[in-house]
Amino acid sequence: MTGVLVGFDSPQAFDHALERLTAARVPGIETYTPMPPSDAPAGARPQDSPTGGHLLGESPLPLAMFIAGIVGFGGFFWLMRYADVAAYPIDVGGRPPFAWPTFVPIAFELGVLCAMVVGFAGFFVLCRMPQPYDPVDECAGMRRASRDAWLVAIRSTDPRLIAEVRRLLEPLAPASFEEIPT
Amino acid sequence: MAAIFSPDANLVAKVILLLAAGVCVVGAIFWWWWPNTDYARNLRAMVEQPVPFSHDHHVGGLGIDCRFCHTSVEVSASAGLPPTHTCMTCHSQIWTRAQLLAPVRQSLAGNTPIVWHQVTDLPDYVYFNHGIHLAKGVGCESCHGAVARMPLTYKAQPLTMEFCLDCHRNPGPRLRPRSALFDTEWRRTESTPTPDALLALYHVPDRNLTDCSLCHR
Amino acid sequence: MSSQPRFDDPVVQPQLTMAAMTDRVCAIALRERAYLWWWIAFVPSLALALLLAVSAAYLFYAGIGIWGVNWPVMWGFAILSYVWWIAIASGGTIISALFFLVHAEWRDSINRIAESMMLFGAAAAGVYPILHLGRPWHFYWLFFYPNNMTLWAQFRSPLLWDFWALFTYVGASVLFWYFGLLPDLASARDRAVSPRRARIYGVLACGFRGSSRQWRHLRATYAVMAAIMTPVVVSIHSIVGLDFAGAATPGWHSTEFPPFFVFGALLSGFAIVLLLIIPLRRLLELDDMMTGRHLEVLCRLLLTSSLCVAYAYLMDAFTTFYGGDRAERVMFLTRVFGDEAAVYWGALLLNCVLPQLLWMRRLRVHQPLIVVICLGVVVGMWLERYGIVVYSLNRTHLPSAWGTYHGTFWDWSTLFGTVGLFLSGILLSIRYVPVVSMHEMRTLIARRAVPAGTEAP
Amino acid sequence: MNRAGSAWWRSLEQAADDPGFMADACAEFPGLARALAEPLDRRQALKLMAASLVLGGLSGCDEKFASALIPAVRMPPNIVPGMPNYYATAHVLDGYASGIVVKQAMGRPVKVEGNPQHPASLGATDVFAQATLLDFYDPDRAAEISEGGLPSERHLFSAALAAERAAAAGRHGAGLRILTGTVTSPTLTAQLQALLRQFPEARWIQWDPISRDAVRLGARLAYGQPVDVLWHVERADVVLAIDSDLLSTAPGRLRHAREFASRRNPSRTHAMSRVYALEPTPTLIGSVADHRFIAAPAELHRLVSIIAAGILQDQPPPPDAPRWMPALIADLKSARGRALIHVGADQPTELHTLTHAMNEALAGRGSTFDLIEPVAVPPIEHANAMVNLTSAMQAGQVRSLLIIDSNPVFTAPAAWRFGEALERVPFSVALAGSADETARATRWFVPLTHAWENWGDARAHEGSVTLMQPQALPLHGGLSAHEMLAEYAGEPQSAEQAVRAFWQERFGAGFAGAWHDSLAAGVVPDSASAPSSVRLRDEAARTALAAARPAEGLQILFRPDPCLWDGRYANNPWLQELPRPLTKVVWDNPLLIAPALAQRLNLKSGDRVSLTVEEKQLTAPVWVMPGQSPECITALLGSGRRAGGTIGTGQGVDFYPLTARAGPVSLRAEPGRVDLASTVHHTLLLETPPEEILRHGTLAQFAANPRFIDAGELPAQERDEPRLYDSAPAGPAAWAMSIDLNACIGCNACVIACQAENNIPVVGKAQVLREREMHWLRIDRYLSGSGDAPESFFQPVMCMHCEQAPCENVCPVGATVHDAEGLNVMVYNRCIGTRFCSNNCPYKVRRFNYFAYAREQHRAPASWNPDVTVRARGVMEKCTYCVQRIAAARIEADRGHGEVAEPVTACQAACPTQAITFGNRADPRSAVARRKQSPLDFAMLPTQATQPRTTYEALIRNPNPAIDGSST
Repeated sequence: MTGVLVGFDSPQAFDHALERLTAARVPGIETYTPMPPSDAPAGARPQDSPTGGHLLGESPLPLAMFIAGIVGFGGFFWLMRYADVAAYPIDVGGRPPFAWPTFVPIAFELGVLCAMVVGFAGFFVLCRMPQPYDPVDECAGMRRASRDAWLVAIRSTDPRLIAEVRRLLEPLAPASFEEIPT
Repeated sequence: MAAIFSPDANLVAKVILLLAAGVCVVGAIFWWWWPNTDYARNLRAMVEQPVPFSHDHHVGGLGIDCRFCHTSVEVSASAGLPPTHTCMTCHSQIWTRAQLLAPVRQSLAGNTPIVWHQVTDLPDYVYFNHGIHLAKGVGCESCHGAVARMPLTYKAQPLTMEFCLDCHRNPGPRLRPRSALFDTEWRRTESTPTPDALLALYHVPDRNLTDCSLCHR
Repeated sequence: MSSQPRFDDPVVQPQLTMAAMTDRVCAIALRERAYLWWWIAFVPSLALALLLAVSAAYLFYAGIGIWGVNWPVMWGFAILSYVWWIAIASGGTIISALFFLVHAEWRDSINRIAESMMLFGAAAAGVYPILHLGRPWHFYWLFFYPNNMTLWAQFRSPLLWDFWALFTYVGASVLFWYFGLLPDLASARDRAVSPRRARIYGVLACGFRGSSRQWRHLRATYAVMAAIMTPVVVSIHSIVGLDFAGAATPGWHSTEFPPFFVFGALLSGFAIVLLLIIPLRRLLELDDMMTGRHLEVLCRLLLTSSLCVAYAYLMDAFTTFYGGDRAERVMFLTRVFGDEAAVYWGALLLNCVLPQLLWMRRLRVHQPLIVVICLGVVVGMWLERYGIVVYSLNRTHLPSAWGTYHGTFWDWSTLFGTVGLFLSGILLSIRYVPVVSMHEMRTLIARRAVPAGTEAP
Repeated sequence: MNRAGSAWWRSLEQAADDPGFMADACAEFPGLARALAEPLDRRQALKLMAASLVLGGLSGCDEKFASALIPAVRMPPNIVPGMPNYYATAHVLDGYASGIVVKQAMGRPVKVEGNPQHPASLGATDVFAQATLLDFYDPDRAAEISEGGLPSERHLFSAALAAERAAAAGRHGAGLRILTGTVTSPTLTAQLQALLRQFPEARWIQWDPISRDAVRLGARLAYGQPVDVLWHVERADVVLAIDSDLLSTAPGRLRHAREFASRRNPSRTHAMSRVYALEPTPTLIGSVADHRFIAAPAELHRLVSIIAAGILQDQPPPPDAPRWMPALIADLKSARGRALIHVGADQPTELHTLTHAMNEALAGRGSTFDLIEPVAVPPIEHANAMVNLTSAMQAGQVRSLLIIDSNPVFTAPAAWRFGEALERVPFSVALAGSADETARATRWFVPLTHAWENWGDARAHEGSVTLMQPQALPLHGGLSAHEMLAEYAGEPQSAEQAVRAFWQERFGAGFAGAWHDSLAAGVVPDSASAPSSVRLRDEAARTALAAARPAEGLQILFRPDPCLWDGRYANNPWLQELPRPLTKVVWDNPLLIAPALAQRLNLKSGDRVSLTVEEKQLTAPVWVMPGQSPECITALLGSGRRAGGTIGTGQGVDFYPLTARAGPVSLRAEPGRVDLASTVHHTLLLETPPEEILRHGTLAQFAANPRFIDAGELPAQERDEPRLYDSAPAGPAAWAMSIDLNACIGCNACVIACQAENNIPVVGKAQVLREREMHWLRIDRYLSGSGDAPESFFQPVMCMHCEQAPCENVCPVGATVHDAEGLNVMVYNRCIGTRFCSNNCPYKVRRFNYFAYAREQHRAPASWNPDVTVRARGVMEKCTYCVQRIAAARIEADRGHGEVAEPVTACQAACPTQAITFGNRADPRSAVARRKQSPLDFAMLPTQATQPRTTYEALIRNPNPAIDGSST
């Protein structure tokens, strides 16, 4: 037993559960939801909801993509300048060798491509993907995570903590309460 | 309720991912590196010939001048290969019985040419002119290597476009005094005129030596 | 389910729940056996795609000469069909990316279809640049790579810009499409009954579970990607426009081309999307997610872009006579009144006149009519490109170099081959890929659902 | 070139003396085996190389040679590997020679140039001389003697000939006939006359289908004895060309053209000449004339009589004469001593006689023309002689007929039934280059050696003799005319012996020197015909013109095809695909009809008609020819060969069956069309050529303001316009070209010279129909005014080598870029074939290899120019300013530490009128720099701001102010 997976039918119940757990400083919380929790209808959720907090912090990827884009643009721009000015200057239609305006479109396109690739790859890295297997997969509840179930997992091998969690969440009438096997 | 994948699937997935990346990188490197290998350019590879002619012996040893056989090298685009007749000027007198030279004697007797195998070859869209290079002070060795030390002739330089351009961009250092044009042993000494002096000596024109039209027509 | 779409339909029927929506959409992808209509559509499409393979093979064997291109008209079907496809693909990107940025609710249920359209439109377009070369086996000279000729590509050429724009566009499209697909692949994985399917989707989903971390990064990255895709799609079509505007050929040498081409892209894009969703919403019983509202919106957009195109045509004519270049005038007059003026007027009718019917509200949800108009637009856009590419080259500066042009069998076979490629791709994606972006639909449904009374602990 | 192509190229480079090839060669050609046995001299080796190379071509590209280097066993003298050799000889057409110099690479002829020292060439060539190269390598040339169509042996023929000679000797030669073309060769003449002395009863007949009888007879009638007229066009202020072939087919046309052009550019000549043309069908001189009057044959006779009356008897023109008539007569008279009237060979004898009278009356003798002793030896009446011969043959009086290099079975008018008559000749021999129609009809067929394969001599139009030396030993064996006659005369000797023997006695003591000098110079010093002082007969002035026949109704004119001549060049792909100067039609010879006639019969170009002359009827396609007289139609002879080789056979329509018939002509539209391939894809009839393309004006305008072309709304050149990029290439030389539109007569010499020099492939009719012709240099022809009587403009167009080249910016791989000397270079091996460059070329001078045209041509590899890449499939190509010649000149100069010597482009070298000037613009002393200073200098499409290195000189016409318009 490496923890418990608690499922709820409504985002509201799910929010209450999180509030209680965070209030009780329960460690090792992870959630599995059918949609970005932050996009869930605010409903009765108080504004100081922890849902907006440690679980849904900011992602560094946008910044990474931006930097990648700039670097890509600059890099290819430089490469073209090197090719036309340093590597082999050739008279093309009487134009100056450093015809920078004509370098812009390609530099832009390739910069953009760099940004896309970094964003895509970065996502996989940050999320440790691909990760086909996770202990929670053993729980039947997980199958509904991608459908309509709002799940909270508490990873812990400490029976007392588990008992505590059970005590905290029982009142919210969870749709499922499973132990996560090893 | 069992999971779809077993725990070690994670490892497998990541390994496959890494392998794929590795293959791409290695492939790219190979694709770039392979054409630059001596093997791909058959550099320094002895070429089998109907008659095992040794430049080492004839040039290095006997000191025969390049132009004795390659007669048109100074005036024409092509250096010219010696007709059988040229070989026989000597070999009708010496080594007249040598088994090695049988093909030469047959060639003359039967009036059938000797078919040599090409060693240094340029693509056919490259119009190289031996005459002008010699006229401007580029020695044989610059492209053909130390022929005088070759028992069997081999290709000594890559002769890629890059190779040609290196010199065409900065000819000075590759030029040599007239006396040394056909000397494949010659090395630059402090007594050698400076590159600029040689450029002036040979009246190397101020035209753009990297024009496409110089070699491609 | 309200079968007859009405313009005041909600963007999603209220009674639709997350669970029902997810199950139904997954069910489509997870069907053991495909629909009959699917086979009926797929077999001919695949046949056409094979025709493309044959045409390409023969082209490589025999040379560009098998096409109708000749001395004055050195570009023909290949280039104009390429432009046509790029336009179609671009329309998909606009819907999926631009309208994501502006939080258009109606976009959520059709963006997957729009993206597939983008993907396979780009694929169909991507075939041409290589086929079009006289010596295709040397295409890699366009890349950046160190070589022992110390030669690089020639970066002043709009054609090179175009190559890299297409390269970026295809690459970015694939990433964008797959990225937005991840959560739905996860849904499919979890809904799959047969372990085989489950494993396949499992591999594709790469272990997406909807954990908070995954959602956080996915959401942030997807937004940026959308923000990138929008300028990219504008750029690629502008650059395609520059292929022509960059040349000093009468009829091409015009600064209006980049926007002109983007307008065209929008028009054909919206047309194809409509052509896809109108049958699909019926065949896949998705008419409670793709409602009259969607038709209404798309038709308005179609109308708008049609007006933009009309404006471009107007400017085309105006600048011709305002500029006062003789060759330009001759070319234009031949295009408008010459032997094959039908091409010009056909394009005008199909792209600008016919869509005006959509001013009428009732007609904007009248599906048969919409289909007719959209088919007209698709043909019209092709005719427009034909006029631009062929007639400009037919009537250049020197009367002695005026020529004629006719497509050969192989021109047509290649064109229809790419159509086959496009359709097969679309059909395969309908068959195996969740046809609606479920996670976005779930968000939409959740947002629209009246919050249930929350019981305090 | 791609790899395969290169392997192929190398194979022909190095296959030179390959033993394998030799073996094949011997198997293929017994002649070679013999040659191998004979002692080696220079030409021997050449022959071997050439032969093996031809085979190399036939056996295609073979990888086994890709890495083989094959030196000679003995290097022939005078050959430096990689360096060209030049040998002078002459190109002979219908007997008259024009000097040429053959360029050889490793002993293989690869290009023909004109011989500047030859009076009939002055360094220029015509299309036929250029195209001879392909004839020389023609795979269809015969190799074997045959009897009755079956292969035979040389000794068998000799035996048969000996027997025949014996028989003939018994009859004093009665029944022996020898048929040749026009003969000017002193040696051959001597041999023939010797033969006629030996056999007094024998007869010698000369026959050329392109008849000049009227010219010779006309002169004889006028002067009482045979004389030739030597025209001095450059001395004529006023020229009246009556259906004239002065520039197109007349002997000495190249010289005429040069002299003509020397008086046409007002910015150079002291006084511009004025040219009137009076003709029923468009001719070259008519197209460049200042006034062109169209008149059907009958009308033409009437008009000429009026002019004659005006000049000879000072009669004013009758009231029904055209308005321009008085002015014309006045102009001619006022130019007394500087006027020249020339009549074409197709006009009747009396017209020629009358013209001689007029020329004498205008005091042209000694100024605009001279009389010389006839160059061609009698007998000179071709038609009559031929008719007599045929009737004699019919009557069975002809026992043996020797036909030397003539093809009467094809060219003799069908009305004469020569073919049938030939069957009644027991012993007939045809000495011909290939198994043509005649060779198939005679009993014996003996292959004739090519003019480049044997010794000979021939005279130019003004009599100068050229000694023709062989360029190689015969590829296929065979006999020359000299050898054949010598053998018939009973003392066999080689052509060389015959020619040497003849000139031995001619040169006398100083033989060795004179012989060598003549060979080197290509002309025998002062061998020109002696001037004749004979006076004009008084009757000449009173000559009455016979009415043209048929008097009324449609009339038909027969003209040699501008490219195929009488049909002898039908198997030459270059000439077949050479756009005819006035129609731009290739691979066909449609019937030329006037727009009015076409309208009446509701015909379009390409429609089929059935044409009936007397009872003879055949169907042919028509071509609507602006400027043609509606009362007559023009048929081009030479096409429709029945045995013309792989290329010539069945190509086009054979009009010989209709010749020599005087009956009524009728034309009827037939159903169906023929796809006629023309390199002009739209009828270009403009109100006037657009100013930005072609500038033109009148002498009056020029006199008022020499820079009048700058006065228009467009600048003639963007010389001083501000530009976005101002970077002119900064090399030691600035190559540039100037083309004088006043000099261009549209003769096509440049086009085919370019094709020969630059390895430009022939694509065939089907590809031309798909608008894929490959000529780098095209001659645009614009017509302005009415279709009935248009004004005509020629404009040669090739790559302009723009300094701001639009093509370069759009190439994604930099396959077309600039070099420091301003050449817009096309790097074939870098081209990937996006074809964007062509789209962006305002001048549309780029051509694309849609298929592997060069490879598919199956052309003898030896005939390609080794200095120019043979382009592969999928590659763009265009005019390079003959960069290979520039490179050669550059290397030569660099070796000599000198400045770059002026190279000469192929088109420039061939041009008879020196319309094309090429050179270093940066050098103020260069010809091109001076021409660019001309006030007439203009650039095509100046508003494109391309800064072309090729510019033109505006076309100036010199119309008679007293005549309004140029219509009849």
